[in-house]
Amino acid sequence: NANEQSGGGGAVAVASGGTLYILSDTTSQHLDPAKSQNLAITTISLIHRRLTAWKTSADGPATVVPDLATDTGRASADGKTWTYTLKDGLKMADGTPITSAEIKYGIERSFDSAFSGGLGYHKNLLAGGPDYKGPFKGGELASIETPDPKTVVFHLARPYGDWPWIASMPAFAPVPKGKGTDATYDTKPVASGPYQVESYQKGVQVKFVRNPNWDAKTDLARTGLPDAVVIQMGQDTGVVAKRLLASQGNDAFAFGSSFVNPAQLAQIRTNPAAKNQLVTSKSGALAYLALNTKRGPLANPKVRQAFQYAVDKTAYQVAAAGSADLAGPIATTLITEGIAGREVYDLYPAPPSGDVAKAKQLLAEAGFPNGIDNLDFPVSTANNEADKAQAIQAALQRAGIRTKLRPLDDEAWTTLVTGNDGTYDLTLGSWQPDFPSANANIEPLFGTSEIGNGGYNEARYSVPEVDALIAEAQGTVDPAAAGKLWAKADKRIMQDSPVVPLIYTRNSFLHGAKVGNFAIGAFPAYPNYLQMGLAK
Amino acid sequence: MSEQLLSLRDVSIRFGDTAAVREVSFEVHPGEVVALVGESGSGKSVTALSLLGLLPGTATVTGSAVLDGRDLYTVDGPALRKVRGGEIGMVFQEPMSALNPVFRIGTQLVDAVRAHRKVSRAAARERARELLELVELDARRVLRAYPHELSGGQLQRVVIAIALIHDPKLLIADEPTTALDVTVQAGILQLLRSLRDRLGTAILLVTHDMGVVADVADRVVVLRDGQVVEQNTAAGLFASPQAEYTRELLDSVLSLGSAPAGAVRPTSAPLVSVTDLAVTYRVGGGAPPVRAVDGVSLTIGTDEVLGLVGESGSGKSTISSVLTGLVAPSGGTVQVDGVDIARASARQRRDIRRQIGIVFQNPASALNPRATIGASIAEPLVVHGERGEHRERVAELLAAVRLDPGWSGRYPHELSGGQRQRVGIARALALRPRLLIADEPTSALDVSVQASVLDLLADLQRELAFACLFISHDLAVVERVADRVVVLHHGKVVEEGPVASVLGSPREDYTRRLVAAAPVADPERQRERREAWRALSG
Amino acid sequence: MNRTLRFVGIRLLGMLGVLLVVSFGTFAVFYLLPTDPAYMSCGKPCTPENLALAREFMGFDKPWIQQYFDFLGGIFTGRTFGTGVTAIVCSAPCFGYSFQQNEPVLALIGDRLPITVSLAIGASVIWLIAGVATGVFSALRRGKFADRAAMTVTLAGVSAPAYLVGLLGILLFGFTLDVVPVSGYVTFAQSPVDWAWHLVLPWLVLAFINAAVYARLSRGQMLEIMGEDFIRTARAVGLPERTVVGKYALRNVLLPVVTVFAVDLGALLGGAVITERVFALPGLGGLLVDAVHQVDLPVLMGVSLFAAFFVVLANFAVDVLYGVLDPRARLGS
Amino acid sequence: MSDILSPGGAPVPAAVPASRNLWRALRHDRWAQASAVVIVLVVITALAAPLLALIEGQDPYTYHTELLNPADGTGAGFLGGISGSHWFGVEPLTGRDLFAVVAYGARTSFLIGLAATAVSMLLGVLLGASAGYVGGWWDTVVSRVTDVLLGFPQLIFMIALGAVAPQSIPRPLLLIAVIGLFGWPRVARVVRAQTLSLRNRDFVKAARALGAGGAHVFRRELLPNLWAPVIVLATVSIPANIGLEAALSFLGVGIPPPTPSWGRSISDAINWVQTDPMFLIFPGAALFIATLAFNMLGDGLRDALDPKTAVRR
Ligand SMILES: Nc1ncnc2c1ncn2[C@@H]1O[C@H](COP(=O)(O)OP(=O)(O)OP(=O)(O)O)[C@@H](O)[C@H]1O
Ligand SMILES: Nc1ncnc2c1ncn2[C@@H]1O[C@H](COP(=O)(O)OP(=O)(O)OP(=O)(O)O)[C@@H](O)[C@H]1O
Ligand SMILES: [Mg+2]
Ligand SMILES: [Mg+2]
Repeated sequence: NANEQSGGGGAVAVASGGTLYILSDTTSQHLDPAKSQNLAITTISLIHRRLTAWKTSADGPATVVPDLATDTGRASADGKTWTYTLKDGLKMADGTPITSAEIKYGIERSFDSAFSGGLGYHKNLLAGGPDYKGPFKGGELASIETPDPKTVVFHLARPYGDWPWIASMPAFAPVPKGKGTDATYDTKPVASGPYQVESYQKGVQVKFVRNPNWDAKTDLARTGLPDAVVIQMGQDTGVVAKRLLASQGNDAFAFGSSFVNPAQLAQIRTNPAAKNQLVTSKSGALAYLALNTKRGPLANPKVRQAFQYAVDKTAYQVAAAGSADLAGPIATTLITEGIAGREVYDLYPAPPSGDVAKAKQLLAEAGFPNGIDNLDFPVSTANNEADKAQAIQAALQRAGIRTKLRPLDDEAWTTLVTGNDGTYDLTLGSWQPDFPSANANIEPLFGTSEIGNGGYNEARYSVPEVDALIAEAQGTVDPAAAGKLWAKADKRIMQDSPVVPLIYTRNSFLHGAKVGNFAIGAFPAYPNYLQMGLAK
Repeated sequence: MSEQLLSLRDVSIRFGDTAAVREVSFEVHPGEVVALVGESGSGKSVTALSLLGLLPGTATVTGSAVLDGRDLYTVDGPALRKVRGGEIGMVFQEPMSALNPVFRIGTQLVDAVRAHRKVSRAAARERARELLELVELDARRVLRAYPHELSGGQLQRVVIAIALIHDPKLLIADEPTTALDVTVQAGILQLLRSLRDRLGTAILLVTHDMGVVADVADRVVVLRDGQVVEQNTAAGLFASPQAEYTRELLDSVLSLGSAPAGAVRPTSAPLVSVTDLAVTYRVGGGAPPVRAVDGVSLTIGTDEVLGLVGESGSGKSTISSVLTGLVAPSGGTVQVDGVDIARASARQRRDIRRQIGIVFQNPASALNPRATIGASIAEPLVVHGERGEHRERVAELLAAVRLDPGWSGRYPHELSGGQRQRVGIARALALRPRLLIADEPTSALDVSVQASVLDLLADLQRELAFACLFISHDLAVVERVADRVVVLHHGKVVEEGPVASVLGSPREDYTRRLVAAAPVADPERQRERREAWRALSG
Repeated sequence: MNRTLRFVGIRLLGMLGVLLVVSFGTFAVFYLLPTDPAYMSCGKPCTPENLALAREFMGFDKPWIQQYFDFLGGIFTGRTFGTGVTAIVCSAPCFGYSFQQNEPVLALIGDRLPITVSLAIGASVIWLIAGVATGVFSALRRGKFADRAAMTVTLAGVSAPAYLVGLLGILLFGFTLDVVPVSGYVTFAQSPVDWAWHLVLPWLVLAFINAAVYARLSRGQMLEIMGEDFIRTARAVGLPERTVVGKYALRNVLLPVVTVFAVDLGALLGGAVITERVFALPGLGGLLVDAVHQVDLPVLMGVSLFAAFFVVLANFAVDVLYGVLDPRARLGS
Repeated sequence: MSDILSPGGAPVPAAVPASRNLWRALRHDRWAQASAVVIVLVVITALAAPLLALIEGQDPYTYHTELLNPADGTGAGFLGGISGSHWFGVEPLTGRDLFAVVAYGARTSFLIGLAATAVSMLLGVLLGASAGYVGGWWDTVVSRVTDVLLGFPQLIFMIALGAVAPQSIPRPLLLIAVIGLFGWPRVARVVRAQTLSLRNRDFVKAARALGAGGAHVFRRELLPNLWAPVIVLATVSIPANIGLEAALSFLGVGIPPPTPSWGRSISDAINWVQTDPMFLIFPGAALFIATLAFNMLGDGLRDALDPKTAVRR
């Protein structure tokens, strides 16, 4: 079962020291906090601390914990002002004390168009953010106040209950004032975490070594066990899997940062020794079939509901990872597992392989007794999406829904589905929230503002009632109350059936035989880089 | 005589079901010159090739050929390699395709020297130079030249030089002088003789030139249709030929001064007029350009046969190439039927070409190796859109040049040198040309076939009254066919006039030497002539 | 001499023309792509305002023709992106600046070129020699078992996907036999031995994949040539078979072989995507593919131009070589 | 004239016309015959794929997840699920019948592989030969165009095309055009080089001196002497083009799934080489055998076209 898998890394007794190797398939790694889209538990968090951090655990939702700040933020009653106090004695790698000024400068810097590209949720939330041009051209941002070196106050444009999560994002890392005026900061930033950059060879590797100014006692999120971390870039995933399984030499101290593909999973499954090196998350991103609510027959909710019954989620699971077990549990809701406030429900109960009769019946009721022809089904060719789409296509075919697959290069596909034209009928999507809140699950996929212009509302779903619900939930500071509202929105959306939730995709990772504390929490479905240690 | 050097016993060679050579036996003794004569296609070249194991894989050889106690047909690879070039030197019949087109002559000679002698490159080059000079070539230039930059006769001498490199015990020379003008030929024959005298080299000489036979041969083997019809001493053969075929052969021999002095025809309006023609070839590697033709003017009347004779490399083929538009002149004008070739439109050029028939000097390379000879002969018909059944016309042409019409499906490599040459003639005649350019058209033909072909030409000439540029080094042939003759030397015209007067009573020194050098098919007379020629050339 | 100079001059002009056409074509095709180059630098979430800012900063807000001329101009005069302290200066010759990688394109290419060149030269030499040798060997044993076997092996190379060959090579030589390193690159300057040692497997893989054309071309040509009269002459002279085949025949075989070689080598110098990937060699191929996927126009332009330059250069080289290999093929004759 | 018709000796048997010789020569070449049989078999398989699948009782589209090993998604049972009803077993992850997939795949792959090769050969030979023969400005134009095409970043072109080409253009046509377009320059360069050497040969000059036009010289003189490299390039590029189809379908230019193709099956199967080798072996062997057959047939053809190779009767 899933627990046994996620515990895979626990068998190794870890100690301080050694070099951890991260084998990455990408060829570049942004280290500039303003440019990074890393989750708070992966690479750049090894070198950058922020106001808050994430604490992941194997069996509960991820929680936000204080990092540089003494708490996760104190909100005003209206939820528009958030105040943070910094811990004592914090210093950056170059000796700069970490004060409110460094935090403020770091955030301001992220507004400059020379350093764009990172996670920028704060840019629209901070009052005056949308018009601010960064510290080099726009002076200071008034909505960030630093009354004293220890205090940072944020003034938001609207109430926002999830601000503590926002404060964990890369842009909230400190940057010594006046530093980082040019692009080289991306390869040699000033560190605040357990490590600092020793060398950065473009496209080849990055090496982190200890930051002497980091104090473990102030850090709840990082253990900083290995002496050094090396990221080897541009690695082929297939070769990485072979190397990790062989665990020769340094490869024993390595792990792969990308998902293990189905064929490799099949191989590992049949190899008992290798099983200890495979760690699979309990759940993960929501994989869904988006139905373009603006197009032809799909504009009819009844037709869309027929899809809920027509799909074969088992076939999808198999296509995704070879077995239901590895692929991830079947999804019926929009909010993913591991997120506080999630409620489980199923509006369209059917066997995992679908209920074709019901689907046909719904179609007939909607006026399509002979099914629907020629639905345009673009799909990205990355991540085996085309294989999964074929499983969906074959399943839909059973109910008389005939689709035409249109495989596209990933970028072209992204442009199509996030573009303004919306010339497609259905597509496969997958959504991993950027922070562990239902907010990050619902709003980006179903908010009216997220249609086109690069937004991920692939169903082009626009219902004023839902938009209102989203705004209300976002403005609620009390997490429990907000959670209730999000659950309500979840159900409300599913009634309209703009997407068919398929599964919560499990991610599988391989690590070398001597990597320990390789744990994947309930959210996000990635190993926590900050906790890993190596066996002696 | 002493022990034989080479002895062939019952040698038969077959290509599939056809026998090219049938039970041939003869011997060659050390220091002896044996001439192998016979009809074109009678198996002379094939026999010669078999001795070095150079026949294509499609041939089967039976019998034995013993050289110094070893059967050449059964010796192993390394031993055969020793024989090749080392003990037996071979001069190939068609020199123009015998050399590797992508290497300089020098390279090929040096490699040949070093094939059997471990000497330095420089020493090998020295030896190569020496040999080239021996065959009367400008060694400095020739060493650096690529084969396509040399004339037919020059190449032939290169091939001879290669065969002589290692002072072989036996020299097999397959038509070694076909492309040489008589003066050079005389020099080469002199060289062969001295080789035999100095080194005791035996020579197996394949030739159809009875004059040459008379000049150098000790003994003669006559081949016909793959069989030996007569073996005789040279003197005996000429004095009293035994076989019927030999007699036929000797009867067909033309000799200088024997042609009936035809009435000098009134010169008709010129079809071709060449004025101040100059051709310069650029050669690679920074060498000075070659001035092949240097201010030549000549005309050919509409029904006139103009003989073009001259030293090897004097620019004869170049002139014919200019007439056919393959080489652009660097000076002067060429008019064919009133049209300046250099300024002709594409249409005019095509019209002109339709009226020209060409026999190329090198029949082997002028035929597409991938086309059957039937297709090659029909090509002019196809090109100029002649309608109707070409097969019949092809058969007719084949028959006219004494080839079996059934051979139209054969490929060039399946023919003998003389047969290929006749294919070339047939092709040139296919369109009933108004101008025939024939570059050494009969050089590879035995005298009897040559006689037929010359008859054919004469018949056609009478019938169609075409103009003809007839290039040949065989003065007797020229005398027979040509109305007028032009003598070329170093790219310049040295003498020109009616055949009878130029060849009968030459005015210029060069022409006189030329006439004196022409061999006659009579050992006695030839010996006298040789002496005379020696005296003339000093 | 004069003629040669003229020939070279004309060719250089032609080369320049080709590079212009390639760069212009690349630019034009790039703008056919549905993707917005600024999107990658927009951040998440990508609001239209942020996108507009990114576009402006990167210069993608101008009409594309003007961008093209800016690009050309940059080669001679250099370029500056943005203003003030954060401005990015790309000094001449500026083949663009990659905002994704924070580096001038020329520097990026400079980093990767040695790797690509090492890979390409080594592999191509191996496949040329092995391919031609196999072809010649096959031709000499035409129809025999050895011929069929050699041809089957080389054909396995063309039929098999590069990725598979690479992976199997790694499994066999890297893990099972454990004789060569499976990834990484050591510069020649650091250690020539290690350099070669790290590249041996990729070389062999590439060679195996590419050798078939060479083997088959040389086999076919060899069979044609061996029937020529001049081969007979070479034998009659008593040259050892080694020389007859290896020199007299081979030279005549090489014309089509070097032509294909130039095409392949030119292409390979533009990067061998899959092999680079499998062996984690950061070469130009990977750079180009990343550029395509990250919609990184400057890098795309730069690498394309370099790749095209190699192609043109290689083709130019063989055109000159033709005259040496076969004097009859001399140009202009 | 008839009196001079007296070829001495026994009459020599007449040779057979060239075209008939070709078949005869091929008839004597057992390897070529076997290859031809293989190719015909594959073509029949392609044409009769629906029928064959019907006989087997399967089709290449239906998912049979129940036939998969629930643990890892490979075909359950012997060698990837080979059985009486699934002759080649089933595809991992989908359970689709592998025999049907391979049989149907032959359609796509053969169509693309052959047609694209034909297009690039045709263009390459025509343009290459004309450039080499005519020379001058035409040579310059053709050569520079080949340079441009060879130097052009094809990847981005394909992606743009995949995204921009209207869905109404049949994909096979698009593919053939694209592969043909980028395939001919290589052929053209080789043919041009050979032509440069051939055009100064005496027999070509002879034809020219006869007044033969370019078309005639090309057809009768050049082409027969160009076969050797052309056949090699053609037969070797068939598998390459089949592989290219798969790569292009990844970029959105190829035949979209689920239409089976060998190239795609093979590229999918690479990852499974250790766990379910049969998935690679069947389509891989199909492609390899077809490749081998084309090349062996090509060799046979070359031999048959080379008059020096065999004794002709
Ligand atoms: N490769 C071959 N295949 C088939 N037949 C051939 C081949 N080579 C030669 N022959 C035939 O063998 C016979 C003898 O040819 P060979 O070349 O020995 O003649 P030859 O006596 O040298 O004639 P010529 O004086 O014309 O050169 C000819 O009829 C020729 O057609
Ligand atoms: N392509 C070429 N490049 C350089 N020199 C050449 C070329 N062709 C011919 N020559 C030279 O030009 C001169 C004349 O050659 P040509 O072939 O016209 O002689 P020829 O009179 O026909 O001699 P032969 O009787 O020996 O055939 C020779 O010295 C020859 O070496
Ligand atoms: Mg002969
Ligand atoms: Mg001549």
